Amino acid sequence: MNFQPSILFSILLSIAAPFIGMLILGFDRKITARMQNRVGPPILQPFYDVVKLFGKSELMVKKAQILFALMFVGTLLLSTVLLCFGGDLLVIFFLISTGMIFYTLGAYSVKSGFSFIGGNRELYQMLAYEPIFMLTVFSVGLITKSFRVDQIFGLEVPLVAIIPLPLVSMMIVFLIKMQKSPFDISTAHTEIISGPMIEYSGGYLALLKIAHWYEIFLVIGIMSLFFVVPGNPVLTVVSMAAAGLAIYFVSIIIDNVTARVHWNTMLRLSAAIGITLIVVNVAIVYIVAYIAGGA
Amino acid sequence: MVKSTITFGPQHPVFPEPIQFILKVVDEKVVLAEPQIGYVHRGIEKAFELNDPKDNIFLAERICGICPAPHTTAYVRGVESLMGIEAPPRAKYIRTIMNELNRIHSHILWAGLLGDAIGFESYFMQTWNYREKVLDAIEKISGHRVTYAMNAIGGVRRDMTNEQLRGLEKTMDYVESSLENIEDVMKDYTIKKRTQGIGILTEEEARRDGAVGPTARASGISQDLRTSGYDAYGDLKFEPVVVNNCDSYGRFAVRWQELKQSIDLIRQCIVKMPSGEILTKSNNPMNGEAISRVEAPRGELFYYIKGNGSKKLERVKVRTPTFANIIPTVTMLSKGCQVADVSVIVLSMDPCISCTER
Amino acid sequence: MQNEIQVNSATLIGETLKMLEAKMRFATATCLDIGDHFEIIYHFDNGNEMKHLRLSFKDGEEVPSIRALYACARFIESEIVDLFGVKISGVSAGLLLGSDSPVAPMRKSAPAKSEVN
Amino acid sequence: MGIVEKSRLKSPWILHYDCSSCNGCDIEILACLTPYYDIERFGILSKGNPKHSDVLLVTGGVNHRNKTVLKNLYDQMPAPKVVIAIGACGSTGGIFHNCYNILGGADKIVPVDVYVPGCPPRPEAIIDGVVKALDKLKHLQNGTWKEPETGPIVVETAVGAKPAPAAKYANAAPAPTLNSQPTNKEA
Repeated sequence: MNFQPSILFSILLSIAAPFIGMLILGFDRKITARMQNRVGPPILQPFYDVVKLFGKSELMVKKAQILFALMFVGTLLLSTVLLCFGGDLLVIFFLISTGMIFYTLGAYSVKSGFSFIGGNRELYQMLAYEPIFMLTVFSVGLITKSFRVDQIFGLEVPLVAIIPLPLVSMMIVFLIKMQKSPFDISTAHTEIISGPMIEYSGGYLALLKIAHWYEIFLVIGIMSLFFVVPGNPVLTVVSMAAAGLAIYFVSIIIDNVTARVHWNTMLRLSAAIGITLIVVNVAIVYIVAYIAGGA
Repeated sequence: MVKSTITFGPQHPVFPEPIQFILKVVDEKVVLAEPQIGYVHRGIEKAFELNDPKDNIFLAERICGICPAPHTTAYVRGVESLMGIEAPPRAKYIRTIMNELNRIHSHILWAGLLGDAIGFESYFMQTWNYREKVLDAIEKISGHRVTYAMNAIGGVRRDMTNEQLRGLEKTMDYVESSLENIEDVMKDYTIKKRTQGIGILTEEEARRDGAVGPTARASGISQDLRTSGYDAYGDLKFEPVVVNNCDSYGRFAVRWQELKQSIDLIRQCIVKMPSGEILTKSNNPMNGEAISRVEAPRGELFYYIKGNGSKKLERVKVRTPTFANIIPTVTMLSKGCQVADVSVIVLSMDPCISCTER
Repeated sequence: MQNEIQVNSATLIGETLKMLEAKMRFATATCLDIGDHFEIIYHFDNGNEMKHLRLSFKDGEEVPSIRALYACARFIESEIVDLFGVKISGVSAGLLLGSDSPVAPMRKSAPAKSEVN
Repeated sequence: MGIVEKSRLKSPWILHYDCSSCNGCDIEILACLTPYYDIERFGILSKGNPKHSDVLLVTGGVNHRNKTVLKNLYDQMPAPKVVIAIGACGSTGGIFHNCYNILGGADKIVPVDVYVPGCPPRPEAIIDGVVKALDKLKHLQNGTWKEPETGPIVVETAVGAKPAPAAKYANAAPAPTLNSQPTNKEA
């Protein structure tokens, strides 16, 4: 049975996407503060930050940076819309990567040591998480026989029941994308200040913040696709939302109990754990299918 | 292979103070580190010559806002020896208590800053939360959180009541139990990953470069001025904390153990606290030269004081522990490290730049 | 002071070498402006015992540097050059003072307060 | 008040620069971040980057070497921005007033909006200083800001301390306005 989300729902979701990301970020800051014995900022704090930034005067060093920031947000917006309309996961993945390339180019386009190192680290991060991300997309494709998101809704059992291990690997991707320790290396506040964002100011910094909201929505969205309950739209929405929040909560806990690692440790960990888990899981699925088919 | 130059500081979030390191990096590897200081030089040594020696206590206190107790202790001890007087025993014990409280708050502060530098934010928050209790205890005794103004030439300015001593004992119990709560952080994988083998300073290099304090003690050099028995330290039982790790983790471990040692020293002081006067008044002229050394939280604090018999001092020279530790830090940095390790290495010697430049 | 040895520019390096051989740690050096001449006291330390070398020299006389023997003398000597305007061979000023700062401010003849305000 | 103005008051990001302070004020500013005081509940974040910051906290008196650094940091901050001088030294040079390398307070180089006295000020006073600065910003946005009779804003320090008498500041120079050019008295 094929579940097709209605057009209206998709449109509403794509408009709400950044705000969902913003709210999640607001809860993140609040929960992190509570875990650190603090009161923490209001839930809408990320919103205030961004609105304030739009009201500031601009002190941009290079015009190219502005272009890259716009392209970055643009690609993420496009991939969010694709995700909401049940588009192709592979295209979404490539769009996110292209966005990150624009972000990195923006970091490289200014003459600042910290920005430069931030750009480098952004590339290392991509080296670390892209193989996992891509293999996860492939393994989803292998199960659904298609890369389209709406095909996941047509499965008989939730994806998490078939391929749970890629979800664990995606946790690494998630930590990297959410700039959480131990993998918050590209925006390491106490090492390279804010890395690739260092030379942005005012409204363009706000654009990057909005891009981060999109990223939160996208990564949580893709990860919660594993929790689609086929044939039951209400339960699907509930389980996807619950799963997304649970994943985020786990990431906050990890953030609070670890220190930042080096980029090479990150690469080693992601290659050793992330890729192995996915390969093992896909192998198991095939062996089981082979035995079942042979019997 | 991309070469670039990074100016680390003078304004950088990891250090509250301005020190500049000009780093030549290849990709992320530091190949050359050159320190630039002088951003907080005020000229306090000259001001010492201009002020009244009694007012100088407040100036000495403000050489460093993190360790006011050792600075004033070193200063008043120097002036006392010029005058040929000695503080009464009770005053010496109170000084010792203040010095040790200072060490506790400084080491906790450092532990938190290290956590902040390696992105372990919750650790930073927890340690600084516990530190506030120590500051409260200091405030109860002296009237201020940061600058104590306890020392006077010939003794101390305020006595401690029995209630204050009991309260201090309770605070020590609280601090000890709360430190035990977070002691497991030493076993944390990511902390070990970021500190072990980072910023290596061998014993030989530490001797050659003149390292002092926990930096030297982490390299296996048993160098603790408290063993010379100034103030009340002669009556107290303790052993200098020495480890042989020679890296940032070793410096972490030394400070962690010194925290417990300081708590123990304060307890000993409370038990052995003598009664009597707290101030020896004297109008002796200040004549001659004196060297006064005190073990500050960061290491050996050195005061050279010269008087010429007049109302004012002729020369006061201050050599602070961080000044001695900068050259070892350059040695550690020049061995090649990652950009990410620069803040860990520099923090591992617990820099206090405003002391250094005076 | 106790354990004090008087040295001059010629004997400084030799005496410092003796300290190095005795495994003494170079704690710091203090410069004094004694009106007609300058003095630099080199403080060496061995555990809790200290030894001092007192070097006297006239203004304008160049004194040798001991940084070849003790690497840690680098900043100590630069600071003396900076604050007293004395000459130490191979050591340049500019460690602590900026380009607008008063020159050799620690000399007795220097004004107590910067002229700017 | 529009949404931008309102957000501005809700999310002041701090840049802290230590001119030549003794560390006491710096550590107290850091203490503001920690659970005991927790300034993040007001949306205040400590950013190490002038381009992202709204509030410049200056501790310590300005000396000959760091005056250019302070000026650069101030110039790199996008408007609207406020400057807060923390502690006796940041306000006037404090105990170091007679040191040869000290020019005086931060107001010798950049226009200071709020002075927080104390040596060092308690974290409560620092937080109060930031809030007072926001108050000034709010009035500037509404166009209702007038220099108070008492001269520059001075935060009351210790609990129970009496407010500074108005007469003391009657002859003081008016505080520089928010967007005025830095007054470099040296030039």
